[in-house]
Amino acid sequence: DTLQTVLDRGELIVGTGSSNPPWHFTDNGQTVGFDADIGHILAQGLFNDPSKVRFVNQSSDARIPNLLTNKVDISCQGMTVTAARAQQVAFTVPYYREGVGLLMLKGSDYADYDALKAAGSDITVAVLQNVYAEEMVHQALPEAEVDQYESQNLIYQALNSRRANAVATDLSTLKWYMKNNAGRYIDAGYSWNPQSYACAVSPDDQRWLNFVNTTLEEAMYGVEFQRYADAFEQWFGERPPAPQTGFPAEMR
Amino acid sequence: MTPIVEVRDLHKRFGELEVLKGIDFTVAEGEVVSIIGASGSGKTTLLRCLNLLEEFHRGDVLIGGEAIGYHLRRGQRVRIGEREVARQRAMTGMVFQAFNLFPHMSALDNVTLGLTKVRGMPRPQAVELADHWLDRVGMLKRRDHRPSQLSGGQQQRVAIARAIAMSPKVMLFDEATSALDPERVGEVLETIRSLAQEGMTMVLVTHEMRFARDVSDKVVFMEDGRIAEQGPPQRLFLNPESPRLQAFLKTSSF
Amino acid sequence: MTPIVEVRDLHKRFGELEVLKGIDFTVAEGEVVSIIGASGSGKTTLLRCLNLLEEFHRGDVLIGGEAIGYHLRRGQRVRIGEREVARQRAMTGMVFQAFNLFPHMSALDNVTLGLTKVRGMPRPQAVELADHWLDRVGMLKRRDHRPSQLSGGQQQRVAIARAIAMSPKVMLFDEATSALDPERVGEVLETIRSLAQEGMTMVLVTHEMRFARDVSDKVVFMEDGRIAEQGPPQRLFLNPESPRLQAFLKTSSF
Amino acid sequence: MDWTYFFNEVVNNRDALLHGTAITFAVSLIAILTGTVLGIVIGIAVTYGNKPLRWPARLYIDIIRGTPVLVLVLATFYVSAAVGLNFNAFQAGALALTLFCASHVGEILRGALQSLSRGQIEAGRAIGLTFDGIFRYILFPQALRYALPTWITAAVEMVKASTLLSVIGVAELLLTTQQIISNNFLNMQFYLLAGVIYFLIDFAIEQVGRFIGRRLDQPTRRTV
Amino acid sequence: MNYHFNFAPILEQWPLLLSGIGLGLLLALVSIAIGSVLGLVVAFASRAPSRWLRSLAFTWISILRNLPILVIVLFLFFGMPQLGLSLDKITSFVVALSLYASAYMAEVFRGGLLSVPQGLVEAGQAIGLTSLRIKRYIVLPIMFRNALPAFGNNFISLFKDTSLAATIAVPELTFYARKINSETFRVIEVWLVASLLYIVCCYAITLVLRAMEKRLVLEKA
Ligand SMILES: Nc1ncnc2c1ncn2[C@@H]1O[C@H](COP(=O)(O)OP(=O)(O)OP(=O)(O)O)[C@@H](O)[C@H]1O
Ligand SMILES: Nc1ncnc2c1ncn2[C@@H]1O[C@H](COP(=O)(O)OP(=O)(O)OP(=O)(O)O)[C@@H](O)[C@H]1O
Ligand SMILES: [Mg+2]
Ligand SMILES: [Mg+2]
Repeated sequence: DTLQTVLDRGELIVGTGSSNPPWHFTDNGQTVGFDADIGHILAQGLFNDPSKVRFVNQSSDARIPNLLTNKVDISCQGMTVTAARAQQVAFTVPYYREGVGLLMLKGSDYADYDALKAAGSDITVAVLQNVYAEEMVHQALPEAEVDQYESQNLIYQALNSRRANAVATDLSTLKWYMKNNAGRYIDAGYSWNPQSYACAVSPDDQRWLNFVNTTLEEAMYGVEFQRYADAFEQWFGERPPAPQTGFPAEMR
Repeated sequence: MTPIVEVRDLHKRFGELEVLKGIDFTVAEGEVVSIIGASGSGKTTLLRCLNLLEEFHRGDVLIGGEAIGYHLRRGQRVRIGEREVARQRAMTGMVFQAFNLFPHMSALDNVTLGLTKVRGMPRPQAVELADHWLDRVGMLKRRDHRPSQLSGGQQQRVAIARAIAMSPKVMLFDEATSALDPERVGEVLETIRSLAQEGMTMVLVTHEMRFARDVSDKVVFMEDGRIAEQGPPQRLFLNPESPRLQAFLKTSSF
Repeated sequence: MTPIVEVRDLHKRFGELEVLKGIDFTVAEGEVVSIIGASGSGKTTLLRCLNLLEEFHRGDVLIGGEAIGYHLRRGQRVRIGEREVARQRAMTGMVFQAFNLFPHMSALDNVTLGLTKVRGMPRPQAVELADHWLDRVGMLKRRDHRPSQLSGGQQQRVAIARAIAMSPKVMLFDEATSALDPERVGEVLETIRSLAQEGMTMVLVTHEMRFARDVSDKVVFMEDGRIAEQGPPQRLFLNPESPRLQAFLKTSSF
Repeated sequence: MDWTYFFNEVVNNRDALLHGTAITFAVSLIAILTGTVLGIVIGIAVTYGNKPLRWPARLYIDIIRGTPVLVLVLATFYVSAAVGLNFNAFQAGALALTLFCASHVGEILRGALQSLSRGQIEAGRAIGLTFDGIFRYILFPQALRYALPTWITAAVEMVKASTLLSVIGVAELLLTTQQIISNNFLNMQFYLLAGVIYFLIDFAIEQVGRFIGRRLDQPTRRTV
Repeated sequence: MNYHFNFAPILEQWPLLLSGIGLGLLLALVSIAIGSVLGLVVAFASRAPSRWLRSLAFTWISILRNLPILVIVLFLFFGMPQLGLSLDKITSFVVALSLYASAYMAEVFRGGLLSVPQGLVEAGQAIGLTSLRIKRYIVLPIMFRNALPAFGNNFISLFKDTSLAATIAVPELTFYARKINSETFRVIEVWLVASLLYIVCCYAITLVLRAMEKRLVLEKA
């Protein structure tokens, strides 16, 4: 019974990574990021003290094994929910909906997504090298030139040196960049390729899963919204839509 | 008869070192002059001055009556321009100790290069002339060989053809045989001898005393940048006047 | 007196080419033997067999009574191991035409290397011995010079000291003077001569006929891989029997 | 151009730049040292080895020298993981550069050894040295002298090649520069700065090589 | 290791691999052509009578030889637009490689020039050729022939350096190798095939150059 074990221990053990801002990265020796804040929200729910959490650094392919061997109580590490994975672990409710967006330089020749699309093959989009990269960009901008680079770094250099008119990248990364370079970039205002990020716990522990789900839902739609929204704003540079009173809209 | 080569009070200095200290001599048309002397006495330098491969700083060199290398402008000696130098060089034909054939060209092309590029001769005519001279030096059969495919003696004969094909007024030979294997020396000397017999004007720097004696009309003995003695070979070799020449002849092999 | 060197029916082949076709000769203690013969007759190859720088495929070479290069195992000739070969090589001292001094070492170190690394002598003792031999060949004053700072003749004298310092039973010289400038030949020959006079056993391959005549106790004339004639120098040089030797001596300079 | 901003950024990022330079030094040094040791073995095998030794060594040299360093770096990084070797980027990169350096050194040593005259080997034999002794006392010390200037050029090559590790995420000087650029967008200035630093390092190595090359009295080559 | 090799998914992509090699060769060829012309100018400058020209030439060589080629590539591609010079990726890469090549070619040609004996120049003078013609008919042809082996080595180096074009999204062999790698995850096979293709190409280039050398290089007389 994980919930009892955690309560007895007086500390929550969260598995996460260390090198992927804004999700989880190290700053002055502390693990920080949106994933880390989800851990703090859970600790608040467990002990009424958000600091009672310990982060275990794990590589992304250790996410599932560490759960199954009880090395961690929960993995919160930007994990995309897929049916195949759900057969091995239990996913919590999603706490973020990831997608792909287009980042542009402020004051560039094209105002927004529609302008990019209208420009047809005149524009170049920089993207991280990947098999599906070209196809993925063409879903949004069917005629654009696609330049594939080897690292995140080079993509942004391409944009900044105006080698590319836009960068196609994860929404979260896009927002993080915009937040950290206020006034430099704009979002073209179009996103596609949705996928859900959720924490995962060991299967067969319904009570623990229920607890985590409840805590997360109340953070997103209920009493703890303030905490969730602050974290969201800190890492993504904007506030999530506030829950409305009356009918619980998420049930719609 | 005006001389083909006339050297007057020629001085040449390398930096501090004065190598030619006032040379006077003439070569008449059809004459063969040998220059002998100890190593370092200035023979090569003198020959190179005649061909303008070295500048000289005092005196005159006249080839066919024309002063070479310099002209007077407002009483000053002025070095002439490059095209003029090139033209004047072609008045003499030079044969080097190290052959200096162009290694990337056949024997034939070595000879035609000057004819087509300097004389401006059309190629068929140049080839005809080159063939004539290659035949004369006995190298016609090897006209399409590269220098690397020829023996030293054969290379030197091609080099002679290359020089003489330009119809120079005078041929200059700088120890043309001393880089050769002993058994190759004869063929080159033979070639030179036959040119001499046909009346070609020549100046030879040589260490082959016997050859110098047999072939020359005049022998010039140089000693430390000066001409110590000159005259017909019979007199010079049999009755050398200066003790220096006597000593020199004693150490030379015949 | 048992001979220092005994060669019996020595055959040596390079691929198809048989270079030594059955050589028999002996060198007694203190004897000086010169090997003469035309170029390509096999002199160098014979000498190199004595030093095991070449393998031979038939016959025996005994140095100080010990068969070198091979031993018999179950009636089969078997090449001996590397350490054994090295030990046997040190029984003879070889002086090469091209000196082959180690260019990165001083004259002294060239001599001490074998003493310390092969003989296992402590360095002070090796230096003392090396100095002794360098002095003997007149090179003590240059002991700290590199080969590149020495003339050819000086290098060869160091090479002689290097070989003899190992106290070989016999010294082998392969045209020790033919890579030298004419004016340097004398100093090396003088060194060899004085070693001969002190009773060193030596085998010399040489083209210096006069020297061979003066210094040798026995002269061996080789012709096409065989010994055509051998005997005391007076007889060989004054009354050659074979027409081949007569012809050879005629073309050689004394 | 706003140079004050640039200088401020240089000062702000000095620790990162120093760290990157240190990584560049470290990885180059590892590659040069271990690569040299390995390369010496390979060079000896190629020059004096018997067939079963010579062939693999020759093949090694030809294969590594026929492959672009970038491909070598990428291949080492990905393949080492695929065969279950748990190298991080730094280790994989250092390994790739080491392999590269070894092939260079092997080839350099072969050239140097082969330029030594056979006569010296024979002279060594004649005084009774075994091959071991001949190599230790005669061949190797001379080969070192010949090879030293080229070896130092190879060291410069290693420093230059270390930039390729940026591609697999080793935070050496170039990647550090790129990271800084991604924050301040001073592409030109910071690439220029990186270029200057690389130039200074390489130029210094080159000058040291020149100096040593002049100091060493080169043994005269003989072809007898 | 019981790894099951499967080359099919990689070899299926042969048109990509081939086009990658083709582009690499083309980049190398164009770069060495431009680099040679520049290098020749620098080589002559390095032997010019003017002291100023000479030190300019040596500075040029020294700077370019001591810079990592990747830094030059990135500087030109990402840095130069800041100065308003925005060449497209292929042009920009060719410029980088040509500059780099020019330093090496300058050294090659310098060596080649030094290897032309002064006696040949004098022989040309003696038959009355002007200095321009001596350069054209004697010095340059001999220099080129002497420089050919070093030229070949440089060409192979440059061909290998074209792999760096992948970093600025130029689709040559390394670029496609990475792409196929991320698609098939046949890591070992991908890199084996890529290396092999490079090695084979280098070897083929060597053979062609050897054949040329055999015809052109001058044996010692
Ligand atoms: N380019 C030069 N620079 C300086 N000194 C030179 C140069 N060429 C020749 N000399 C010097 O000029 C002197 C005469 O040299 P030259 O070559 O004319 O002599 P030579 O009589 O031809 O001798 P040899 O018989 O040895 O060929 C010598 O002392 C030589 O060292
Ligand atoms: N390593 C070798 N491989 C093949 N043939 C060789 C080798 N060494 C020598 N020969 C041949 O063996 C023959 C004898 O050579 P050797 O050097 O013993 O002659 P030599 O009498 O010393 O001649 P020289 O007076 O020219 O030195 C020659 O025909 C030579 O070409
Ligand atoms: Mg002379
Ligand atoms: Mg011999």
